[in-house]
Amino acid sequence: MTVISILGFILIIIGLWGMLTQKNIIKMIIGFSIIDTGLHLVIVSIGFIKGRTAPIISKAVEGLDTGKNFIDPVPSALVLTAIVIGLAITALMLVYAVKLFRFKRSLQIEDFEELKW
Amino acid sequence: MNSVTLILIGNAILSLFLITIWGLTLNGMVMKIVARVHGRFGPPVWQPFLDIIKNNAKRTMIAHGTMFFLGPVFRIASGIGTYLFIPAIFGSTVFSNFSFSGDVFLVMYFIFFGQLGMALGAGESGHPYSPIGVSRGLAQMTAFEVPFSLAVISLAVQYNTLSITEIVAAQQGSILNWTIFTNPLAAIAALIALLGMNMHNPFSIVIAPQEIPIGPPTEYHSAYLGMLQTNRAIFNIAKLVLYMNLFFGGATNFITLILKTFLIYIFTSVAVGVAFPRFRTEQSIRFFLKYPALIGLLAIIIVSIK
Amino acid sequence: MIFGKKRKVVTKLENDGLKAEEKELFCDLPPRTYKGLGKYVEKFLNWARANSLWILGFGTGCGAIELRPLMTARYDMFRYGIAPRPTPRQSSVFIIGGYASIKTIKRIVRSYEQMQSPKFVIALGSCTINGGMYWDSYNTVNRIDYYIPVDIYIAGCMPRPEAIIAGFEALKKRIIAGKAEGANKYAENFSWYKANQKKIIKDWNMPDYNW
Amino acid sequence: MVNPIYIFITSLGAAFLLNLFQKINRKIADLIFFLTLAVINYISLFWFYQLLQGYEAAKIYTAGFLPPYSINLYLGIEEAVFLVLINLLGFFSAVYLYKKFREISIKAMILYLVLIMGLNGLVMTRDLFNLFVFLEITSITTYALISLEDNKYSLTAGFKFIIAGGLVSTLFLIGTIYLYRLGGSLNLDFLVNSGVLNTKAGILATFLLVFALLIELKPFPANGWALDVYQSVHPGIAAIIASASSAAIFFVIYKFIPLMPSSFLPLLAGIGGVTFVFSNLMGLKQTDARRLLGYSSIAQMGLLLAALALIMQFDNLQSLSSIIVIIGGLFINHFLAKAGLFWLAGIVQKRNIRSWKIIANNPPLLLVFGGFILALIGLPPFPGFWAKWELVMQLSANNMMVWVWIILAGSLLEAVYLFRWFGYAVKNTEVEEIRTEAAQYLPVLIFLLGLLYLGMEGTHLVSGADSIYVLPVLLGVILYVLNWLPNKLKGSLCLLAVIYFSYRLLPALQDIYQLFGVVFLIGSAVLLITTFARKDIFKGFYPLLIIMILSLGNLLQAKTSLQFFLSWEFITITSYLLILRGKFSLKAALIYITFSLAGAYLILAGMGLAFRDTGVVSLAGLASIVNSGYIYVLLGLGFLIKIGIVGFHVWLPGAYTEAEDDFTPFLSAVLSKMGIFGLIMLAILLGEPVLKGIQLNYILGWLGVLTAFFGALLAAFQEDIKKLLAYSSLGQLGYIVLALAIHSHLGWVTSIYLTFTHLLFKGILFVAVAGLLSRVKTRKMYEMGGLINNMPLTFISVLIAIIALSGVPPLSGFGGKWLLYSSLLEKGWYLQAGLAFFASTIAFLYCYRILHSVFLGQPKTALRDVKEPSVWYIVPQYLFLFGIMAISMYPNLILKPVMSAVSTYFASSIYWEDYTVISSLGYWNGNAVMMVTMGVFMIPLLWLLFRIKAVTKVKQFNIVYAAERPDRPETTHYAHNFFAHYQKALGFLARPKVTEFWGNIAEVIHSVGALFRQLYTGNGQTYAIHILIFLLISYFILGVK
Amino acid sequence: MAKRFITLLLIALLAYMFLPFIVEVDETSQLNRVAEKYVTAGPLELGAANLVTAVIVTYRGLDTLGEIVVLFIAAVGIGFLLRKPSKKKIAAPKRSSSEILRTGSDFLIPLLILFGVYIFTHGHLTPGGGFQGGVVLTSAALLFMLSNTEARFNKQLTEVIESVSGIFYLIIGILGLILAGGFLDSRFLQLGEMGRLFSAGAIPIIYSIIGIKVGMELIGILEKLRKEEI
Repeated sequence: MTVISILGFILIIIGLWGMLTQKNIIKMIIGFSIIDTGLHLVIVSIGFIKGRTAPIISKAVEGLDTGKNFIDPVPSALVLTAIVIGLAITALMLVYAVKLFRFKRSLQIEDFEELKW
Repeated sequence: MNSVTLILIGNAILSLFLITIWGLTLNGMVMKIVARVHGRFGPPVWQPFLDIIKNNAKRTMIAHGTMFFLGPVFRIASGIGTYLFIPAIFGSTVFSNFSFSGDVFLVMYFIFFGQLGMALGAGESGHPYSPIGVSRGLAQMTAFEVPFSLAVISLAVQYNTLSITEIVAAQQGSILNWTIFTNPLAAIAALIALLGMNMHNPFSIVIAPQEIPIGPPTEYHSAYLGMLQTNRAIFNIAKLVLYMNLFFGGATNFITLILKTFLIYIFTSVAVGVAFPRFRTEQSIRFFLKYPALIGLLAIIIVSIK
Repeated sequence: MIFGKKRKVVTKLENDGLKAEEKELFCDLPPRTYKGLGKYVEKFLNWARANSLWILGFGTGCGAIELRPLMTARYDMFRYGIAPRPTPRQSSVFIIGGYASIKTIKRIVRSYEQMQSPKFVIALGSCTINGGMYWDSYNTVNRIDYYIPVDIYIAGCMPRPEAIIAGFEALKKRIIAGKAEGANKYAENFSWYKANQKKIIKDWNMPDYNW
Repeated sequence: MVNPIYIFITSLGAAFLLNLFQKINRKIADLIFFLTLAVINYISLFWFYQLLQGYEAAKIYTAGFLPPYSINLYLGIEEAVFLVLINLLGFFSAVYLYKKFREISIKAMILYLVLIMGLNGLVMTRDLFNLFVFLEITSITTYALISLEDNKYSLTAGFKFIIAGGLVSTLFLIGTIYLYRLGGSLNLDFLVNSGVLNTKAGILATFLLVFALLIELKPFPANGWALDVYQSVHPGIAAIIASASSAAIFFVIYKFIPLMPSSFLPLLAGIGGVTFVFSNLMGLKQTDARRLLGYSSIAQMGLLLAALALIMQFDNLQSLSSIIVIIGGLFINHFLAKAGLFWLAGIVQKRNIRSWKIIANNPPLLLVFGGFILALIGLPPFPGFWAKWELVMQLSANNMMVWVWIILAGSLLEAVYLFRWFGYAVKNTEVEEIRTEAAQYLPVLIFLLGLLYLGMEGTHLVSGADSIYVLPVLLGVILYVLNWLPNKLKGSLCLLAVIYFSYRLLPALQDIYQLFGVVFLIGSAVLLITTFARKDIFKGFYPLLIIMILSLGNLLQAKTSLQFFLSWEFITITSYLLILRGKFSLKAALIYITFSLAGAYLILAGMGLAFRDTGVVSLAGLASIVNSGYIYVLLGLGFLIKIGIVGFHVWLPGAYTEAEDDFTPFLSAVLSKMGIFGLIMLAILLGEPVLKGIQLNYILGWLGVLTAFFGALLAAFQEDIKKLLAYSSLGQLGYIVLALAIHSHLGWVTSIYLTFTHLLFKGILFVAVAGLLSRVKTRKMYEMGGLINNMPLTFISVLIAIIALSGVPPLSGFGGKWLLYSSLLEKGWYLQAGLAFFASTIAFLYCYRILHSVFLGQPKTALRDVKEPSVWYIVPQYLFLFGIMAISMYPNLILKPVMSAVSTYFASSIYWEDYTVISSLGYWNGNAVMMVTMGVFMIPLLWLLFRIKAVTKVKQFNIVYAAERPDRPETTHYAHNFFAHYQKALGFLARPKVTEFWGNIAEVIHSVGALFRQLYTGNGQTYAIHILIFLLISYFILGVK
Repeated sequence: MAKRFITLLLIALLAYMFLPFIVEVDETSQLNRVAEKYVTAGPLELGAANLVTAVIVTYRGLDTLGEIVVLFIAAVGIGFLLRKPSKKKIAAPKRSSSEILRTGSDFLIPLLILFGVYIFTHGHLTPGGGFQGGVVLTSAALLFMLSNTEARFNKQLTEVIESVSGIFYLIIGILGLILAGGFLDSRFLQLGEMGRLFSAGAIPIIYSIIGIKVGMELIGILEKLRKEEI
C-alpha cells in the first residue's frame, strides 16, 4: 500500500497510544487529534492513483481523457467532511475539558471517577 | 331403621358390654399380677369397677368449657368405635361388630379421633400440664405409628387385602399360619409399637405421674374420669383384639379371645412394662424410628420380594 | 353455656382478695350442699367410695414421711383400694401430713376446695389436733379443723404406717355409715370457716372459694 | 405524497430559525419547535399508513442522480415503523422536557431537533458515509444535550461518552473508506454483492463498521460510559438515548445484515447474549434507579441483538409474522417501556430504588410504573410477552435450546431486580408527595396505553393466541375504573362475574377439567365472600383478583400451549401483585415471583421443546410426542415449583404468610391447585414418560411423599399460625402429587378427591385465620389462647376442618387417606405408603397445635374482649363446612363424579356397593362410619348430660396449680415451642437446608454480579481500553481467514 | 506500568489486526465505477471544473448539508455547554496586543476577507470551496480578535447571518427538489459555460452560502471560547 496510508495508520496507532495512556485530558484530546489526522491521511491515500492529477478541469488537462488522468475525487470529498466533523468533535472535547476543569480544577482523567459500577 | 340395623346394633351392644367387662377385669388382673411381681398383694380384681363407680358417683363436677366437657366423650366414643370397627371374633355375627364400615386403615385412623378429642378437651382445661402431656403423647404417637404402619403395610402386601376379616381368615387352620410365624418381622415391629401405644414403661412419659401429675387428664375428675377409665379398658381391649387379629390368628370364640388378649397384654405390661425404666420423649422417638422402623421396613421388603 | 343455667345462683362471693381485673378470672360461686341419691343407692355408692380411696397427700409436716411406706410392698395400701393420686381434682381423701404453718394453710384450703365432693380429710399427727410440739409457735396453726372439716384424726408423733392404715379403716367405716359429710359441713359453715381462714392468712389473694 | 426528505428540511429549517425567532418571541419559537416535531410525526405517520395500505416504498434520490452516484434514502415499512416510533418518542419527550428546555436555553431545543433529525437520517439513509455523518450528528447533539443537567456527573459521563464515540467514529470511518476502496461504492445496496467479502481486508472493514455500530449499542463489557450517561443525564434525554438512539442504531445494524458475512451472526448473537445476561447480572446489585435502568436498557438491546442475529440464522423460518412478533415485540416493548421508565425516574426524582416508595402515594403513577416493569420483564399483556414466546418457540424449533436457556436465565435475573425495585415502590411508609405535571405525566401514560394496545394486538399476530384470554385484563381495567364504588358492591360485581363465568365455562368443560373448574371457580367464588369484610379503601385488589380468577378458568379451556401459558402468566403476575399488598411481604413476594417465573420459564422451555417436536402449539399435539421425557421434566418441574415441591418450597411459607390475610385462602385453597392441574393435564397428554430409563412418575411420587413429610414436619415447629398452615398446605399438596404420580385410576381419584377436600378444609382454615387475625393483631400462636369463648363459630369450623385435614374418620379427610393408601398399596409403593403414613401422623402435631394454642388454654388478658370476626369471614367457612359434612356423610357425592371423570383415562379399579366403596384391597363405607361414630358419640354424651346438674362452670384460673393460684395467663399458657422434644429428636430434618441452599445460590449470583461490575472503574480511559480489548477479542473470535 | 504494557500489547495487536489493510489492499490503478462516472460525466452534468466540488456540493450534497449541520450543532452545542459562566473566575492576564500585530492585522484582514470570498465563490473552478473560504474568513476574524482584545463581534448579526444562510441553503435544496431532479440538485439553474464564475448551476451559490455559514459558525465558536474565562 502507499506510504501515506502506512503513515496514516502509524499516526492512528500513535494517537491511540496517547489517548489510552496519557492521564491528562488535554493530552488525550491531542491523541484523538492525531488519530483523526492519521485517519484523514488514510482516507486521502485511498483515492490516490500514482501519476494522476487532481480532478480539476483546467488548461493543463484539457483534451486528455479525464477518466485516465484524474485521481478519485470521492475520498477527497469525504475527507473534507471528515475533517469538519473531527474539528467539531475536537472543539466539543475541548469545551468539555474546560467544563471539567471548572469542577475539579484538575485535568487528570482519574479525578473524574465518581460514577462507577 | 329396619330390623337388620336393629339387630346389628343389638349385637354391637352385647359385644361391647362383654368386652367392657373383660377389659376391666383384664385391667384388674394385670394390676394384681404386677403387684405380685412387685411382691405385694395388690388391689382386688374388681378394683377398676369400684373406681369407675366411685368416680361416676362423685357429687360435684366442674367444667372449663364445652370442649373440656366433650373431651372424654370423644375419647370413649373413639374407644368404643375402634372396637366396633374390628371384627372381634372370626365367624361370629355378634362379635363381627360394624366391621363392614371399613378396613384396617379405618381402625388405625379412628384411634386418632379420640386422641384428638381428648387432647382438645385437656387443652381447654387451661392447665399447662395437660398440653405438655398432649405434646409428649402426640410426639410419641407419631413415632410408634411408624413401625406399626409398616407392619400393617407388610401384612397388606402379604395377604393382599386390608380387610381384617380376610386377614384373620388367612391365618386359620394351623398355628403356623399366624402372622407371627409367617411374617415374624412385621409382628415384632408391631409388638414394639404396641408398647408405645399402651404407654407402659418405658414409654410412660406421657402420663408421667411424677412430673406432670397425670398428663393430659390432669383436670379431669368425677364422671369424666370415670369415662376415661372405662375407655381405657375398652380401648385397650380393642387394640389387643386388633393385634390378635392381625398377628395371632384371631379368635373363633370368646374364650380364645380372652386368652389371647390376656397373653398379649401380659407381654406388654408385665414382661416389659414392669422391667424397664422410662424413656424421655425424644429418646423414645429416636428409638421407634430406629430399629423397630428398620424391622418394619425389612418386613415390607421381604414380603414384597416374595 | 349450658352449665349452671338450670340452677339458680344464690349468691356470689365478694372475692375481695382479688384485684379488680382478676375477678373475672376466678369463679365466684359459693359451695353448696349436696344430698345423696336414695337411701340404698347411696349406701351402695358409699361402699364403693369407701373401697376406692384416692389420696392426695399434703406433705408439709414430718407426717408425710410415714405415708411413703404405705405404698411399699410391706404395707401395700393398694389392697385396701387406696391409691395415691397426683391431683386434687381426682382425689377423694386429703391427708394433711402434720402441722400446718400459716403459709401452708392457704395451700391446704385451696387444695381442699379444689377436690370434688364427697371428699374426706385425714389429719395426720398430733400437730393437726392441737399444735403438738409447735403449739406455741408464732407460725403454725394449732387446730386444723378450724379451717377445714376433718373426718379422721390420727394421733401420734409420728403415727406409724399401721396407725395410718387403721385410720383409713376408720374412715371407711365412717363413709359407709354415711357420716363422712365434711364437704357439706364446709358448705354449710362456709362463712365461719372462711372467716377463720382469713383471720390468719393476711395476704389473701385467692378467690373466696377455689373451684 | 409528502417527500420524506421534508423531515430533514423542516427540522433543519426550524433548527436554523429557532434562534432568530427566539429573539422575536420565545413563545413563537416554542410553537415552531413543537410544530416541527408534529410535522415530522405527520410525515412518518403518513408514510407508515400509506405503506400499510400497500403503497410502494419511498425511494429518495438526492441531487437528482441515481445511486450509487448520489446519496439515496429509502423508506419502506420497516423504516416507517422505526421512524414513527422515534418521532413519536421525540414529540412526547419534547413535551416532557419542555419545562426544562424553557428554563435553560433555546439551544437545547435546536440540538434536540437536530438529534431527532439525525436519528431519522440514520434510519433512512442507504449511504455509508452519509450514515457516518448522521451518526456524528446524533452523537454531537447527544454530547451537547448531556449537559442539560449541568453538573459534574453528567459532564464526566459525557466526556467518557465522547472518548468512546471518538474511537467508534474512527473505526467506522476506516471501515467505510476501505469498503469504498474494495467495493467501489459507498452505497449499501451496491456493496452487498460487490465481492467485498472475498478478501480478508473486506471482511475486516465490514467488521470494523459493524463493530462501531455495535459499540453504539453498548454491549457488555465495552459500555461503562453508557451506564454513566444513563445514570447522570436528564431522564428525558436518557429516554431518547435508551430508546430512540438505540432504536436507530439497531435498525442500522439490521440494514447491515445483508452486507455481513454469515460468520458475523453467531458473533453478534453471542455478544447480544452475553450482554443480556451480564447486564442483568450486574443490575442485581444496583441501587441507583437510573443506572439500573441503564443496565436494563443495555440488557434489552443485547437481547434484541441476539434475537435478530439468531433469527437471521434460522434455516426454516416459519413465517414473516413471527419475525415481526419477535423483533417488533421485543423492540416496541423495550422502546416504550424504557422511555416511560426513564421519564418516570424524572418525575419521581429519587435516585435510590428504595426511596421510590413515595410513588405509592400516587396510585396512577404506581400503576404506570408497574405496567412498565411488567412490560420490561416480558409479561403479558404486553408485547414483550408475545415476542419472548415466539422467540423461544422459534429458537426451539431451530434446535437452539442453549439460547433458550440463556435468554430465560437473563430474563429471570432482570425480573428479579425489576420486581425488587417495584416492591420497594409499592411499600409506602412516607408521606412525601410527588409533584406531577400533566406535561410530564401525559407522555408516560400515553406510552403505557400504547404498550397495552400493542400487547392486545399481539393476540392477532401470534399463532395459537386468542383474544378471549386477555379479556380478564379488560374486566380488571373496568373494575379499576369503578374503584370509587363501595367495596361490597365491587366485591359483588366480582362475585357475579365469577359466577357468570362459571355458568358459561363449566358446562363446556370435560371430565377432569370440569372438576378443576369447580375447584377453581366455585372455590374462588366462596372465598370472594371473605373480601366483603374489608373496610378500608383499597385500590387494585378486585381488579387483580378478577383477572386471576378468570385466568384460572381460562387455564382450563386453553387449547394451545400459548393460551395455557398466557393464562398461567396472568395468574402468576396477579397473584404476585396481590401478595405484594401484604404489609411486610416485600421479600416474600420477591421470592415468590422469582420462583414462579423460573417455573414459568421452565414451562416455556418445555413448550418450546414440544413445539420443536410437533410443530404445532396445540396442547393436544403433545400427545403425539414419542420421546417426551424432557418435555415432561421441564413442564413438570415448572408445575411443581408452583406447587412448592420440596426443594423448591422456599417461596411458599413466606408468600402464604405475608400475603394479606384474606388473599392467603386463595393461594392455598385455589392457586396451589393450578400446579396440580398442570401435572394432571401433562399426565393426560404424555402418560408415563421415561427419561433415560428412569420412570419419571416414580421420582414424582417420591418428591410428593417427601413434600408431604417435610411439609408436616416443618409445620409442627412453626409459631406463626399462617406459616404453620402454609407448611401444612405444602404437605397436603405433597399427598396430592404422590397420588397423582401413581398414575392409576385409584391414584387419580385420590388425587382429585384430595384436591377437593384440601380446597374445603384449607379454605376454612385460612379464612378462619383471616377472621382471627382481623381481631387479634398477632400471628404468633402463643400470644393467643382461649379464644374458643370469644369466637365459638370460628372454633367449630376450624375444629371440623382440622379433623378433616388430619384424616380422622368420620370426616371426609379419612376418605382421602384411605384412597391414598389403597392406591399406593395397589401400585406397590409400600415405602412411600409408610412415609406418607408417618407424615400424616406428624400432621397431628400441628393440627393439635392450632386448636390448642389459639382456641384453648388460657385466654390472654389483652385478648379477653375480642369478638367473633365479621360475618363475611364466617359465611365462607360455613359454606365449606357444609361441603365437608356433605362429603363426609355421602362420599359418593364427590367420589362418583370423580371416578367417572377419571374413567375416561383409566379402567375403573373400584366399585360401589350402596355406600361402600371397594378397592382391590379394602373397603370403606363413609356413611356407616359416620353413623357409628355419631352413635357411639351420643351414648357417653347422654350420660354426661344426665349429670349436668352436678356441673359447675368455672373460670379460666380455676385450675389446680400445685396448690397455688396461677399468676398470669401468659405464663400459664403452654404454647411456645410446643414440640421442643420433637425438635430435639427430629429437628435436624427441619433445619433450613434448602433455604440456605437457595440463599447461597442467590448470594453467589449477586457476588458474581458485583465482581463483574468492578470492570466499570469509572475511568473514561479504561473504558476506551475496554472497547479496544473488546474489539480485538471479537475480531479474533471471529477468526477471519 | 502493567497497564501501559497491556495497552502496548493491545495496540500492537490492533496494528496486527489492521495488517490486511496494508498487505492486501494494493495501490489503486483504476478508478472505480462511481469515480469514473464522476470524473467523466461530472463536468457535463454539472458544469463544474472542480470535480471534487461537484461531488461535495451536488453528488454528495446531503453529506455536505450534514457537515454544515455538524458545524452548526457544534457551535450551538458549545454555546449550550458554556451557558453558565464559571463560578470561580481566574481572569487570564489581560494585555493589549502589540503594535506589530495590530498594524499587521489591519493590513491583512481585508486581504484575508477578500481571499476567503474568492475561495468560496470560485469553489467550482479552482481548488477550495465553501469550507476553505469560510475558514479563511474565520482566520481574518481571529486576527481581528487577537489585535483588538476589547472589541466584540456583534453576536446578533453573526447569528442572523448564520441562520439566514442556513435557510437559504435549504431553500436551494428545495428548489432543486422542485425544479430539478432531487433535493440539493444544483441543476435548476443554467449550467452555463464551464470555467466561468457564473456557471455550474447553483454550485457557486451553495458554496457561497456554505462559506458564509461556516465562517459565521466558526466565528461564533471562537467568540464563545474567547470570552470564556476558566
